Amino acid sequence: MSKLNLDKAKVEKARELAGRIAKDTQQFVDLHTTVTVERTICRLLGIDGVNDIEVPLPNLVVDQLVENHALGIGAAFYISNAMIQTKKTPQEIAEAISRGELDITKLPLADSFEIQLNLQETVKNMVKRIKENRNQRETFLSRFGDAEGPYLYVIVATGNIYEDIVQARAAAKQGADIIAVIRTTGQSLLDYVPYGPTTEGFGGTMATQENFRLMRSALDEVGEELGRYIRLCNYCSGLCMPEIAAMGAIERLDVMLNDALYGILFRDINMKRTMVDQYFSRMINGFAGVIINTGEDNYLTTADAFEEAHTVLASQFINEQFALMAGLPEEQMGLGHAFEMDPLLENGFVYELAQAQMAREIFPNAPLKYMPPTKFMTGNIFKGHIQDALFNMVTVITGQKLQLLGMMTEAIHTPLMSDRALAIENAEYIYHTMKGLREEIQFKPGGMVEKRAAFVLDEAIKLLEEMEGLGLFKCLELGKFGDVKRPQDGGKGLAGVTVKEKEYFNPFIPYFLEKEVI
Amino acid sequence: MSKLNLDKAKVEKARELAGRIAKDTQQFVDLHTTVTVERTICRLLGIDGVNDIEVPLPNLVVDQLVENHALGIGAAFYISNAMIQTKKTPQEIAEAISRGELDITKLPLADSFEIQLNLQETVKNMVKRIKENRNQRETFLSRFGDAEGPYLYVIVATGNIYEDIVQARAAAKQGADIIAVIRTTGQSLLDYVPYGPTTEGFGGTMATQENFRLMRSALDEVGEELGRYIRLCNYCSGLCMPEIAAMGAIERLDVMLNDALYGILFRDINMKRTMVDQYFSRMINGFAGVIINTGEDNYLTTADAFEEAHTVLASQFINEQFALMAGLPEEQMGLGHAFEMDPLLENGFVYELAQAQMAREIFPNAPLKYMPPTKFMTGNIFKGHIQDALFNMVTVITGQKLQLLGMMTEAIHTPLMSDRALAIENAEYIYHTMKGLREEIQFKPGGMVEKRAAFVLDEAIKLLEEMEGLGLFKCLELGKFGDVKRPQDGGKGLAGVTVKEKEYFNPFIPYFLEKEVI
Amino acid sequence: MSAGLYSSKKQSGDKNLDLKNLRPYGDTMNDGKVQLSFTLPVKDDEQGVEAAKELGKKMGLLEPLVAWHEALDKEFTFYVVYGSVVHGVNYEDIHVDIVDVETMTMEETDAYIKEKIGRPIVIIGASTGTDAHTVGIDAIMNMKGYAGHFGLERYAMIDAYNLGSQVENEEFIRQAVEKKADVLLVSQTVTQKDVHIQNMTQLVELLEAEGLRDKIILIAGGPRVNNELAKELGYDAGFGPGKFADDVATYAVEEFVARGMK
Amino acid sequence: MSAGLYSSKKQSGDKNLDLKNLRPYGDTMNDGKVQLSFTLPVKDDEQGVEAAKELGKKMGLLEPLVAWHEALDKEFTFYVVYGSVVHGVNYEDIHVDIVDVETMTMEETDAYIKEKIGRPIVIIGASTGTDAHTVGIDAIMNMKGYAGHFGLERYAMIDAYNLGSQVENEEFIRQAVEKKADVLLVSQTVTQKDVHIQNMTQLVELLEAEGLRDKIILIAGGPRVNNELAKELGYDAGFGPGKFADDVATYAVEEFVARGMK
Ligand code: B12
Ligand code: B12
Ligand SMILES: Cc1ncc(COP(=O)(O)O)c(C=O)c1O
Ligand SMILES: Cc1ncc(COP(=O)(O)O)c(C=O)c1O
Repeated sequence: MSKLNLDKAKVEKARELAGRIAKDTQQFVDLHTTVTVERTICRLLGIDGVNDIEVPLPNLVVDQLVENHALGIGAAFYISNAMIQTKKTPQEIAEAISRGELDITKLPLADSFEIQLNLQETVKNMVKRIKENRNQRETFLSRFGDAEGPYLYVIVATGNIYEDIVQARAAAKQGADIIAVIRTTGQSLLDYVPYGPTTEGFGGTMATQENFRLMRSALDEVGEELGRYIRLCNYCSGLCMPEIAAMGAIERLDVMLNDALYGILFRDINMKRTMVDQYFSRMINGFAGVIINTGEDNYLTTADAFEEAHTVLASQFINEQFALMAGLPEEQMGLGHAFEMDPLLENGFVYELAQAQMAREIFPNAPLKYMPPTKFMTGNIFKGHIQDALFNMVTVITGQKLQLLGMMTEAIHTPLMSDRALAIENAEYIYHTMKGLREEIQFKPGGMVEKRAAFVLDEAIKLLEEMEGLGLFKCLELGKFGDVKRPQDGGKGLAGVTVKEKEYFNPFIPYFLEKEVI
Repeated sequence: MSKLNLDKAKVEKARELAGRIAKDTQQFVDLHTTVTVERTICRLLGIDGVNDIEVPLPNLVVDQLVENHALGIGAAFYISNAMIQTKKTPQEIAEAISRGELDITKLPLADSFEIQLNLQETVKNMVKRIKENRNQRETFLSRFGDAEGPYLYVIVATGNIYEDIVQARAAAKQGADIIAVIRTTGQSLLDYVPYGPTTEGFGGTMATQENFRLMRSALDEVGEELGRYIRLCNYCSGLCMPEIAAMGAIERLDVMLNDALYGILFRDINMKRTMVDQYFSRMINGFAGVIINTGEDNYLTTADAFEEAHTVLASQFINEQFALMAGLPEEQMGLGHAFEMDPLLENGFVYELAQAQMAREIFPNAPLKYMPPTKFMTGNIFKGHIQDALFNMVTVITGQKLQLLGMMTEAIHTPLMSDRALAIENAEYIYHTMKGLREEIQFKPGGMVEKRAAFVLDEAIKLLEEMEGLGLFKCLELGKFGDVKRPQDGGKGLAGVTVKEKEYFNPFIPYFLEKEVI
Repeated sequence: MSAGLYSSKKQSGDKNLDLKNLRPYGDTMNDGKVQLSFTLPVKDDEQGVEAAKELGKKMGLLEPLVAWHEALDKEFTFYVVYGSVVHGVNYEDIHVDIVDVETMTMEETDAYIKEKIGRPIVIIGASTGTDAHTVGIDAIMNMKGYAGHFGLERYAMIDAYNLGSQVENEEFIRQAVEKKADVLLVSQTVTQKDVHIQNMTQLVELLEAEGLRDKIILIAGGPRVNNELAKELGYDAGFGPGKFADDVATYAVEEFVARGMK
Repeated sequence: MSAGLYSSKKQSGDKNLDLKNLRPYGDTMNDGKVQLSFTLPVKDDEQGVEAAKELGKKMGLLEPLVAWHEALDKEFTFYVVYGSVVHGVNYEDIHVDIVDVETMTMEETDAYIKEKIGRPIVIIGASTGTDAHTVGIDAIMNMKGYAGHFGLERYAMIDAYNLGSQVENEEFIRQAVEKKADVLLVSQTVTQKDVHIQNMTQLVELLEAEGLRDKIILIAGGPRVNNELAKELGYDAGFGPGKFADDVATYAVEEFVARGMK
C-alpha cells in the first residue's frame, strides 16, 4: 500500500526511460572486453598466485595477451588452446608464462570448436564451486534464520586483516549482521589485485582473496557460536571490478559494493572501461547470490541532498536496469541512498523521510542500502550520535534493509571498537522501541511528505528524459551526476579496453547469465 | 482535531469524577489553616528577615500564635489588631516579637470589623506589587515575543546561587527558555524558609527570597541582551508551599513546581497539611500568572510507566480540578508527565507517543510539562543522549510545551555546564529538523497508538470511580498513587494544621481568588 | 607496468597484550586510544584549542587531537579530544576487594538461618539523612523484590523493617535498638559534595559512641557505593548497582555466623 | 523548634579563575571535571573497573568514577569515567602560531594583486597522493565557492587550476612547472597511520630536490591540518576547517609581496 500516493504511471515511465538508456549503453558493452574481464576469466579458470615480485599470475597471462595484441580474442581462447597444446592446467600454464617459458599467443591453434569444448570441464567445476557457496549460504540461513528487520551493517577498517578480524568478531557479538572490510585508499586504482594476507592499509585493508578467506572463516566461526549467519561485504569497484566479484564468489562473500557509475564519477576511471567491467562483475554477483550495493549515496557527499535528490533516484533507476541486464535479480539489488540532509535545514528529517519512503515504494523488492550521515558529521560526537539515531529512525519507519550504521566519530577516524558497539546499540535501541511504528504512521494526504516525493520523482523523470536524448556517455561528459564531469576518453584504464574479435568467447556467460544448468 | 479518536464522553466523565473528588476534599480545606499559610500572610503583609540566630520573622510571629493556641484565629487578625494597638507596621511588630518585647495575642482587641478594614491598605499594596510583576512579565513578552514551540527548560543545581547564575546565563545564551533552580535536598522538610543568599546546598540550592531576586535580575539582564524573556522556576512544595508561592509572586518567578499530592507521596508530608497548603499556594500562583508544574512524572520514578500510565492521567485530572478550585486557569496548568518507558520495552516509544498525544488532546489548553527519561538513564552517556533525543521527538510530534530537557549524565551528577549545552543542542536539532512533522503524521485508525490511548483512559476512569467512592484521603492511605501508602494522620507537619475559628480571616483571598479589583 | 606497482608492503602490525602494562584499545592492541571531553573557562579560539591540547598532553596523551570545540558562553568552551595515552596499568597487580561469597537463594538462606542461627534475624533498612531515594533500598527489602530477586521481606527467617526515606541517623539507631536489629542497611544515593560520606561517617560515629557498633552488622549500598568505600568508612560491607537481596542476605547471615553472633 | 534547625551554613564557594593554572570547569570554577571514555582489552568485571580507575588516576583524575562499563567482547570492555583532573595549564604562556592576517575580500585581493604585483598570479591545487577527498580543495578553488566565500577560480587576478584528486606528487610538480605556478595548494584528508604526513613530506623533499621549493609558496590544508603542523613539515602555511578562499588568497598574495617575488 502506498503511503505517498505516488503516481504509478510516472514510476513506470521513469523505469522505461532508464531501460532505454541502459540498453543503448549495453550495445557498446557487448562489443568490448577489458584486461580485468580477461583476468577474471583466468581466475575463474583456476589461475592464482603471484610471481617473485608479487605480480599476480592472472596479470602476467593477460599482459602477455596485451603485448601480443591478442586481448580481443580473449584469455579463454588462448588458455584453452594452451591446455590442448601443452596438456597443462591453466595454473601450470600461468606459471610457465611467469617463468618466461611460454607464450600462449605463439602456440599452434586447435580447432575453434574444440577450444571452446575443451574448457567446459574446468568451467563447470568453478561454476559448481560458486553454486555450492550459494547453497551453503542458504543452508546457513535456513539453519539459523535471517534477520527480519534491517541488517545491521558495520565496517572494519584497521588496515590489518588480523586486527579487522578482532573487530569483526566483536561487532558480530554486539549484533552486527553484515561486516564490510573497507578497502585501503588507492586500491581501486591498482590494475591488479594484491595477493595474500595483508596487514598494512590506510583507511582500510587490501581486498585480497586470502583476506576474504580469513575473514569468511572467522565470521563463519563466530556465526556458529552465535547461531546467526554473519554476512561479509567487500568492494567490486575500481579497475578490478569483475576480478573481485570472482574472488568474492569463490570465497562466499555475501554483499559487494558494485555500482555502474561510481568508478567513473569518484575514481576518474574511464567510463567505457567501467561499463564493460560492471557488466561482467554483476553477472558474477548475480549468479553467486551476492547482494550488490550501489553508490548513489556518494553523490550526496559532494552534491546537496535536498537540491540533488532526484539525481539519486535517476541513478537508482539506471543501476536497476544495468543490473537486470546482467541477470541480477531485484532481490539482490541493494540500491543506495543516504541520510545526508543538512542538520540545519528546517524539516530536513521530514524530507529525508519522504525520500526514503519513496525509494522503498518505487523499488519494493530491492533490499535498499541506506547510508548514514557522513558529510554533516562533525567532531561533536554527542550530536553525531543523535544524527545517527535519526537515521536509524528513518530506517524503521520506511523499512530500509541494508543499514550501514553511522559512527559518532565519522568526522574523526575510522571506527574504534567502541564506536561500532555504540552504533549498534543505538540502532538496536531504536528498532526495538519503535518496532511497530512503521505500521502506525501515515502521512497527511497532500502534505509535505507526499508533495516532496512527487516533486523528486518529477525531477528524476526530467533528468532521465534528457539522458535518453544524450546517451549515458554524453551525460557523464556533461556532469549530470554528482556534479562531476568526465571526458569519454579520459580517466584511468581506457587502455585496458579492447574490441572483441570474432573468435572471442567468455565461457562463463552462458552459466552465469542464462543460469545454464550444470 | 483528534488524532486518536478519543471518546469525548469518557473524557467528560473522567473530568466530572475528578471534580467531585476535589470538591469533597475542598470541604476539609475550607475549614483549616496551617502554620505556613499564616506565615505566608505575614510575608504578604511585608514581614521579612531573620533574627540573630537565623530564625525567619514570619516563623517567630506564627510560633507565638501557636504557643498561645491562637493559630485558628489567624495571623491577619492579630497583626492587624497589633497595628491598631501599637501603630507599628507589620515588620516592626515582628521585630518587636523577635526582641521578646511584644505578645500580639495578649493585646486588647479592637472591633473585629475595624481589624479587617485596617489591613486593606497593606494588603492592596502587596496585591498591586504582584500585579505589577505580572504586568512586567507581559510587557517583556510583548516586547520580545514568546517561544512558539516548546519552552526549553533546564535546571541549575550547583548548590551555590552565584555559581547557579553563571550556569543560568550560559544556558540562556545556549537557548534555554526556562531556568529552574533546583532546591537542595532536605529543604522541603524544613518548616521555615531560609534567608539571604546561599552558597551551600546538596543537589540543589536553597530557595530563599534573596536567591530568587538574584537569579531574577541575572535572567532579566541576560534576557535583555538576548532579546528573549527567560522564565525562572522554583519549587512551591514541601512544608512551605504557600510561603514560597508568595516569595515567587513578589520576585516575579514564572513557573513553580506545585502539585497537590507530591509532598504527601514523595516527602511523607501529612496529607491534610498538604491539601490546605496547596490551596493557598495555587491561589497565589494563579493570581501571579505563574505556570505551575504538577508532579505526575514522579510516580513513574517508582512505578512502571507502562503498567501505571493510568495513574498519571487520573492524577492530572485531579490536579486540574484542584487548580481550578484555587482559581488557577488552564493556561497556567503545566500538568506533568514523563518519558519513562523502559528502553528495553518493545514499542516503548510507540506507547509513549500514545500517552503524550492523549494528554495533549485531553488537556488542550494546558501547557503540559513533559519530563525526560531519568529512571532508565545509566552511566552510558551516549545511549542516554539518544534516550533524550527520542523524548525530544515525542515533544515535537505531540506538541508538549514545558520541556524539561534530559541530561545525558542524569544517572551520574547534577548537570555540568556542558551537559546542559549538549541537551539544548539536542532539543534544538530535533525541533528544527522535525518542525513540521506533527502536522504530517497521522496514526493508523484502530492501530496500536489509538488502542493504547483508549485503554489508558478507561483504566483512569476505573481508578477515579474507585477514588470517588473512597475519597481522596482514604485512597492515599491505600496507596493508589505511585504505590505509596500514607496514613491520614502520619507524616510530617500535621501539628501545623488547625481548624479555623470564627474570627479567622485571610485578607488576600478576595483579591487572589475572585480577582477583586484593586 | 613497473613491478613496484604490485608491491603491497607487508609488516607485522601485531602488538602483544601485556597485562603488566595494560593500555586502552581503539582498533589496534596498545594504541592507547581514549576520548576526552571537558570545558575550559576561556573563550573559543585557537589559544583555547591549544590549551585543551596542552591539558591532553598533561594527562598523558600523545598528539592530542581536538576534534571539537564549541562556545558554551563567552568565556566557556567545550572540547572533545581524542588521543593515545602513554600510561599503562599493571592489571596483574590489581586486587579488588569485592564481597566474595557464593550467593545463596532465598530458600538456601532461610535454611541456613534455621540450621546455624536457629532464630529469625532482624534487619532494618533506610535511606538515611536527607536522602529521599528509596528505590534502591526498596529493591533490596520489598516483598516483591527487584529484577526477579525477591526482597528480604519475603524471607521466612528474616524480620525485615524498611523505614523508608530521610531517616535521620539518630532515629535510625533508636529504631535499631527498639527492634533489636542484627543487621542495619543504609542506602545512599545523593553524593553531591560528598554528602553521603558525611552522613555515613556520622552513623558509624554515633554507633560507636553508643557502644553498638560491634553488636550489629552494618551494610551500606547505593549507586556510588562499593565494598571498598564502605569498608573505608567503617562499614562491614558495601553493595552497589547489580546487587540484590540474595547477595546481601547471604553476606549478612554468613557474617553473622562467622562472627559468632547469637 | 530548635534554633539549629534554622541555620543554613554559609560559606564562600567562590573559587577564582587562575589563568596560570587553568583547569576544566564542570559546574564550579576549578572543579577540574572531565569525562573520559576508552576500551580496555580485559573482561568486564570488578578488576576491570579497578583498572579503568587506575588509568584515570594515572591521567591525573582524583577519585575517578567509573560511570559505565560494558563488554564489547569477551575480553574487551568499554568504560565511561568522570573525575576531577589535578592538572592545570598555563594559559598565559600559550602562544599559537596562526596565520595572522586581516583577511581581504575578493575585490580587495584582486586590487592588491593589480597594484602590488601587476600580473595575475598562478595557483594550482590538488588532493594529492592516494587521497580522493576533493570537497576541501573544491571549497577553496571552485568558482562557486563554499559557505558563502567565492573560490579562487572567480578571482580576476588569479589563474587557478584545480587538478582534482589522487594527484601524485611527481605529477603535481610537473603541472606546477608547466603552468609556472606561484602558489601550490595541497589538500589532505586521510590521516590514518599518518599517511598525510608521509605524503606531505615527500612533496617538500621532491620540491627541494628539484630546487623549486624557494620559488613557490607552498600551502597545505585539510581537516587535520593547521599552521603549526604545516610549518613543521616545511610548508609556508597551513589552513584547517573554517578557512576559506579569501583567507588563503590574502595570505598568499601578501606573502608573495613580502618575499619580493616577481
Ligand atoms: C528516582 C529518582 C528520584 C526520585 C526518588 C523517588 C524515590 N522514592 O526513590 C525523586 C524524583 C523523588 C528524586 C528526587 C531527587 N533526586 Co533523584 N534521582 C532518581 C533517579 C532518576 C533514579 C534513582 C533510582 O531509583 N535508581 C534505581 C535503583 C534501583 O538503583 P540504586 O539506588 O542504585 O539501587 C541498587 C543498588 O545501588 C543497590 N542498593 C541501593 N541501596 C542499597 C542499600 C543497601 C543496604 C544495599 C545492600 C544495596 C543497595 O541495590 C539496588 C539494586 O541493585 C536518579 C538518576 C538515575 N537514573 O540514576 C536520580 C538522582 C539519583 N537524583 C538526584 C538528585 C540530586 C535528586 C534531588 C536531590 C534533586 C532535588 N534537589 O530536588 C531530589 C531530592 C531527593 C532527596 N532529598 O534525596 C541525583 C543525585 C546526584 C548525585 N550524585 O548527588 C540523580 C543522580 C539525578 C541527577 N543527575 O541529578 N530522585
Ligand atoms: C565526503 C567524504 C568522502 C567522499 C569524498 C568525495 C569527494 N569527492 O571528496 C567519498 C565517499 C568518496 C569518500 C571516500 C573515502 N573516505 Co571519506 N569522508 C568524507 C567525509 C564524509 C566528508 C569530508 C568532506 O567532504 N568534508 C567537507 C570539507 C569542506 O571539509 P575539509 O576537507 O576539512 O575542508 C575545509 C578545510 O579543511 C580547508 N581545506 C581543505 N583542504 C584544503 C586545502 C588548502 C590548500 C586549504 C588552504 C584549505 C583546505 O578548507 C575547507 C573549507 O573550510 C569525511 C567524514 C567527515 N564528516 O568529515 C570522510 C572521511 C574523511 N573519509 C575517510 C576515509 C577513510 C575514506 C576512505 C579512505 C574509505 C575507504 N577506505 O574507502 C575513502 C577513500 C578515499 C580516498 N582514497 O581518499 C575518513 C578519514 C579517516 C582519517 N582521518 O584518516 C573520514 C574521516 C571518515 C571516517 N571516519 O572514516 N569519503
Ligand atoms: C559503490 C561504491 N564502490 C566503491 C566504494 C569504495 O571505493 P574505493 O574502493 O574505490 O575507494 C564506494 C564508497 O564507499 C562505493 O559506494
Ligand atoms: C511537583 C514537585 N514538587 C517538588 C519537587 C521537588 O521536591 P523537593 O523540593 O521536595 O525535593 C518535585 C521533584 O522534582 C516535584 O515534581
